[in-house]
Amino acid sequence: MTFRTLMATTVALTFASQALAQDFNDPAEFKKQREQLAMTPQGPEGQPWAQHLGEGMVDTVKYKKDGQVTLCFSNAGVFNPWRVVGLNNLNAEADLHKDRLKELIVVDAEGKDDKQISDIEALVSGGKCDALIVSPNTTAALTPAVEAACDKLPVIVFDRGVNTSCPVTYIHPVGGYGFGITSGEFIAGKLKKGDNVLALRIMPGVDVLETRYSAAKNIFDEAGINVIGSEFTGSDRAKTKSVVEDYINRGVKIDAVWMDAGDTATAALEAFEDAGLPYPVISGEDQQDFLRKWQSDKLTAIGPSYPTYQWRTAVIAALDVLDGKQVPGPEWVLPQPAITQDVLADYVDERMPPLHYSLCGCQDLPGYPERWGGKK
Amino acid sequence: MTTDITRITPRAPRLPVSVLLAGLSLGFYIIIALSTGETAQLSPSGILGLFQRMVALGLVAIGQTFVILVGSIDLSVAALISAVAVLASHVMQGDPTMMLPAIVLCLGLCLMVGLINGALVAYGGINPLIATLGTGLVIQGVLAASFGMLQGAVAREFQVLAYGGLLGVPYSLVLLAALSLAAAFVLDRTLFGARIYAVGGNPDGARLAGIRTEQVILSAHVVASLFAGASGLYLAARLQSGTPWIGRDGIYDLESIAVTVIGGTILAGGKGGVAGTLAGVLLFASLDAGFNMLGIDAFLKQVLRGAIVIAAVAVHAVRTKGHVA
Amino acid sequence: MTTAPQASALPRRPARIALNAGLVIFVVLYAAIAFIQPNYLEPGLFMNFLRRAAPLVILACGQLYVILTGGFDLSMGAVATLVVLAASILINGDPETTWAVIGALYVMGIAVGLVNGLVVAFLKVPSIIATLGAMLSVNGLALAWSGGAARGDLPENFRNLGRLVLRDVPFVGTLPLAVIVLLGFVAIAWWGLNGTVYGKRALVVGDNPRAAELAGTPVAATRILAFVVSAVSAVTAGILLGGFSGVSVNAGEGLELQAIAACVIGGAQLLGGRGSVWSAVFGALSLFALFTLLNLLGLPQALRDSIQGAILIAAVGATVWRGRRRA
Amino acid sequence: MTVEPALAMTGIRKAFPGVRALDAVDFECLPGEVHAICGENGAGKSTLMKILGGSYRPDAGEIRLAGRAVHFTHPRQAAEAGIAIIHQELSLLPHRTVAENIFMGREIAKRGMLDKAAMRDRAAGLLARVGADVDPQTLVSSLSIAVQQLVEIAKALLLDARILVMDEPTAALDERDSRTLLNLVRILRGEGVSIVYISHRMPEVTAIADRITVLKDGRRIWTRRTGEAPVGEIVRAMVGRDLKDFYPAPPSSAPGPVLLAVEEGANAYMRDIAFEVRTGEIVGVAGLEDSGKAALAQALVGDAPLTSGTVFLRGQPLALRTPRQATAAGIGYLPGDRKGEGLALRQSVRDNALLALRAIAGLFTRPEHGRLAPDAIDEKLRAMDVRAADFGQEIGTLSGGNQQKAIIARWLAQESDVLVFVEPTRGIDIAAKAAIYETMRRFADLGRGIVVVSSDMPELIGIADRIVVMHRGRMAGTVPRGAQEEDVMHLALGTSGAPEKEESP
Repeated sequence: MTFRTLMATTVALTFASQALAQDFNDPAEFKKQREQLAMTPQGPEGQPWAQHLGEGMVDTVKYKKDGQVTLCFSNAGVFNPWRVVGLNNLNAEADLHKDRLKELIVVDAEGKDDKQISDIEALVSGGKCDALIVSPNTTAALTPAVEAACDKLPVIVFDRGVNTSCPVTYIHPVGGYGFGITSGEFIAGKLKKGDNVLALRIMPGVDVLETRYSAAKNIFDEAGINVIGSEFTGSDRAKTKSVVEDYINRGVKIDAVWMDAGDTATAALEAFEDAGLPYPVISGEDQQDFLRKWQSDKLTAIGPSYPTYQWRTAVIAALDVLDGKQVPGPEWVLPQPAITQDVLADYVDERMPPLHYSLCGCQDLPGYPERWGGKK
Repeated sequence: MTTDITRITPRAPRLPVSVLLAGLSLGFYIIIALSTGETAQLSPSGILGLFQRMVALGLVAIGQTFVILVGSIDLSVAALISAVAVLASHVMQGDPTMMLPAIVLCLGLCLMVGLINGALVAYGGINPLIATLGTGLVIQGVLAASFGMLQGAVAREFQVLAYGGLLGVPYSLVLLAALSLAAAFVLDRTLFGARIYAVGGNPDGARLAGIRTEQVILSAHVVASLFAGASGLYLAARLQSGTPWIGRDGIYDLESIAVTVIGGTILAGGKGGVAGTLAGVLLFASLDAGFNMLGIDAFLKQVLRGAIVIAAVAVHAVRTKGHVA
Repeated sequence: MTTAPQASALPRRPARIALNAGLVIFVVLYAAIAFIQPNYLEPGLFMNFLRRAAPLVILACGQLYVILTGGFDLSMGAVATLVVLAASILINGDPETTWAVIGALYVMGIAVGLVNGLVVAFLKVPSIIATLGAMLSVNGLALAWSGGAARGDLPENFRNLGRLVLRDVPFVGTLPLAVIVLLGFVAIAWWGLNGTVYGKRALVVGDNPRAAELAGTPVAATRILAFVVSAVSAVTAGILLGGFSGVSVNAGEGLELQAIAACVIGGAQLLGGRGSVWSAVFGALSLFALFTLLNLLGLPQALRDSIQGAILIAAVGATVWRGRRRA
Repeated sequence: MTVEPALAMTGIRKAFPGVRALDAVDFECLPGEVHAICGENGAGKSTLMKILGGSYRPDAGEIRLAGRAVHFTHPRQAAEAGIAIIHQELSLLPHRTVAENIFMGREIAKRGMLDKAAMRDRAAGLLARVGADVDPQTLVSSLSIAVQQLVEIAKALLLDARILVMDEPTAALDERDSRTLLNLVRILRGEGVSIVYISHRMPEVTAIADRITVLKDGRRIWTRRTGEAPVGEIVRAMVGRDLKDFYPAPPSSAPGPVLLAVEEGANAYMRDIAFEVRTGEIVGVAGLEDSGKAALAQALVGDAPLTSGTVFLRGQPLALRTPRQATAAGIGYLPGDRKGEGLALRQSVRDNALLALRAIAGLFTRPEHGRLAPDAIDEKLRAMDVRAADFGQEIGTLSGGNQQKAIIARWLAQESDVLVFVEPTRGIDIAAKAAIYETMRRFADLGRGIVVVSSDMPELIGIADRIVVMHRGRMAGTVPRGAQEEDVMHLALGTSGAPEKEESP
């Protein structure tokens, strides 16, 4: 019975499937992001959240509004540490503008597209908002709601995009391919042809993560490096460690570990420690725990980033729009630096909690470091 | 399990759970809106927005009500919702002419899942929690594994279901209302409804009365799956394209059970109805909207919601005589 | 059944059958693992297997207490998450405080268990709903407290509980500390059910609470204690999980359903009245062996869910089928 | 025989694994006849009726209805063929209305749509016919057991059944309600309905039946006209031997000191209760269904405690708020609903017998030691003559009599001084009945006190040293051993001439 269930479901699901898979391996986009990584950003020196890559600017005079304003923010949720740091950034940035800001209304969709659509509708119909910031839970799902909101007020979208050009601007760092290029090239540079790399990923089917992997995979393939496995960890440390242990137990030599997100990087490294093996070359992210371990255990590592400072940019952009200033657009591409051995020491901060994202651009914001859970 | 032979039960006329619960929910919403100055949320569009929050959960919960009434339960609805949403967007690929085939195919899938669930429970004698947890896992797994090949988006025309409306009333609400009324009608006025209450209330008695209890349980599972399918289709229309996680992220399995029980349907079966369930859904929608207006932090919200679920069930469960496990 | 004396001639030993079911499935699955990768037969890897299975086995033992009394505990995963987050925040890298904090964690767990038990026993809320509410609340509490991400660090002595491996131990070679904790917990869980009258009371309460009550059994206390044991197991599992891999906000996600599935695979009956510690232990080991096997087979991650679901149905289906054949 | 039998079952065989339940049984019932089936539990009565009702399929044999052979595979087909079975255990839906219950499974519907008004009307008619004065819209959960039984019969009448099987229909009814029911049976017989009547209550059987068939061990012993079958003959055929001393002899000595006493007891169901049990005494409690007799038992065991008044045990005031306190104080309870309230069916015989001891023992008491040891409890079970292949087997597989004896062993092990029996022999066959009466007497003679609450009047008169009669929540009077049924009934019905001041409790 159950076997039949499985078969039948599979058949039903693949029935009529003309295999028109969504393409996470877009050479044009890959190329574009590779170029963007190499660009020199424009804008104030040392403030990457206010910088942008490329030329385009959009005029916003029609949105100009005097006096105190209310910003509304529809958040997809705070279901991972990245978003926790980001939300703190956003709130702290808002605190910088107390004179201009009457209120910042934040509603949380708890990771549910359906709820976020309702949330946006309620914010728009509530009539309090002068501008709307949206961090969409998924791209396609939020498109109609954002389109409807665009008719009523200026909308700024960041992190994930929407399939419409109606928002004033869409703020995002270089992107997933960029992340994969940075980490992939680093590992490819450290390994020889024929060496093994283990890919640890959070979950399948998520656009921003799939592109990271496809970029890295392209580079590994080009360099003749074996990807011995691509495993999903669900961001779970225990699972990450177990998966790595399983690979170690199989007796295959793992020369490098590539990760599409660094929140469980230290767990992966622990598996090597517990097995009494030397650390592999590893790509993580800009989390404190990883950076500290990198520093103390002298890893061969890189920390590409998907910087959380974009949450600051969203507020800056919204206020600029209400001031009628020009803002980068229709896409505001932020620089996407990576942490390398050379700059590692600048980013390690013992006061901060383990999963604090170092590229938060928040050191100068009010409430640092306590607001981000750090010790004074 | 009460058998005190001499029980004399004085029955004071009480308001039905559904009316009470719906009143409380709306009261909560209105008070919050007034006290936070969000009076715009009390405008017709604000209220419609509140009701719109009910649609997805409401549709699943109606189906869940059927299975709980018959003494079973369905934990596979969340996975099925995802499957339907993914399948609908994949088959349509934005092409309006594929709308009908997609809907038919999706409902066909639901029919099949419902039949399997029902067969495992009614004929296989497998505890429904385990059976449907199992089928849910199977669906979830197949879905996640094959999602790479199942991308797509629904047709623009199909999204009218979620975004269009008639005289300002969204079609989705019309759909929810119509299906609710239909479900209530079925339960209250049809042979099938009477059989559901009979099988849920006393399976042995129902069997001896000549009811083919297995068929009734099976049918209830099919109904639940079809309603989950309706919810999946609605979500596909609203979200444009389905992902394998929308059901799980929406916690539609546990939430649909929670609202059904909050609405006064007893887990043992045989007592309850759609009105109560919808009132439970309204409670959840009001909490969502109210907490937003209050600006309560997402985590605290979760704490409160948990407490409210317990309290809402305790209010009518505490009068239960005998034991509950 | 009309003719009792003859029918009763068939010997019936459900407890032993339950034991065998779980054990047999485990042995078969582990044999399959060893076939694919023979070094799993080495003591070291077997110990490592046990170490990693330890949290699930412990959770299953706790869950079993509740299942025996006829209920469910859906809150245990959330409690485990709370424990990991609370430990990191409270200890905050100071090894001096570890033991005091572990004490505090157990107090927290017991409090959650008490609330679950009281809500079920006195407010008469079905446990599936009561513990669902508790799951939401406890999870929310844990996240609200930590701010949604891991904070603080776990010191070495705390981590060791889940991580330390004693080397050069006679007979087994290596012995992870977690396995000692596991054996200790299973021993206590076994003692609770077989060394005290509690186990039999729990079975009767799960079978027929009314009859139990009329014979003088403290039904409410029996129920509440089951939820407390379940919560204590969640705390223990949480400590091991935190020790094994460190702090994360999703440490306990989904473990409640795995624990229930484990008990069921091992032969415990949902809604009470049947089952033993061995159902939980071998059920959990079987489930974990299954996960390991699927990993080794290198199946797509997602399909592993499917196979787990199918096995769950098959295991229960087999029990039902066996029961029907006997009847 | 000139009349074509409405029902003829010939050569019915049915075997279960290891058991031959029915062995070539013949049975027939004429139109307008009440044909009683007597037999001990396990004799095959229920199996025969389940075959008739379509729940079981026979291995061999033939069923003819009015001469036409039928084969049922589902209860539905039997129902459609005009066979209605009123089961011992009520099969009603507590949360549904009377009308909905009557029409369960046979709703009046057009193209799937219910015709509620029609069902209400017909339900009202049927209820009137069975003499039940209830609104069809009432919820069943608010009805008394007796009225629920009438609803069951109305359900059967709905089908216009030609064959009506009544399995222990009066088991849950008191004397008055039983009489009403028997009258109803006579009326139905007059209408030409064939009635198969199963009962353990001999007086009832001889009063109502036209013919009697006795089954034993799956075989038919004989079928006779009622006039040719004196009770003694029936019992001998059922049991296979003479049961002369059905009730034990009265005690030789007078009862001892007061063991348990209630003064001015009252709660929601009764008031002004002054009740005592002495050592060596069996006190019967009689009364109609809602007289408060069951409430008295529940109060004595702390299940539905008194809200005012005092309970004394051996002269000492006793807190009696929960069953646990009662158990600890040495008061044991044998509920009337054995399966629902007495037994944990999936646990072993031994576990069920150990229930009270384990319940009261300290939590950390080691099981299987001392009084909790298997040997110790096996001894008690053997002393009670509980018949089981293995005391480790599930108690659900035992007969009612053995189950009841195991429960008695439970209290014997707990060394209870007072045993409160409710309907001690409901659904228990004659031989086991005698054994249970015997045990009760022996317990009393050992210095214990016994309270027996029962609706079975001959039973009370046969076993009790004294019968307390309840009426409308009060004690209407006490009758000594040797009283007549009529005396008890007068008190129970409130027609004894005793002044009654208040209209309702």
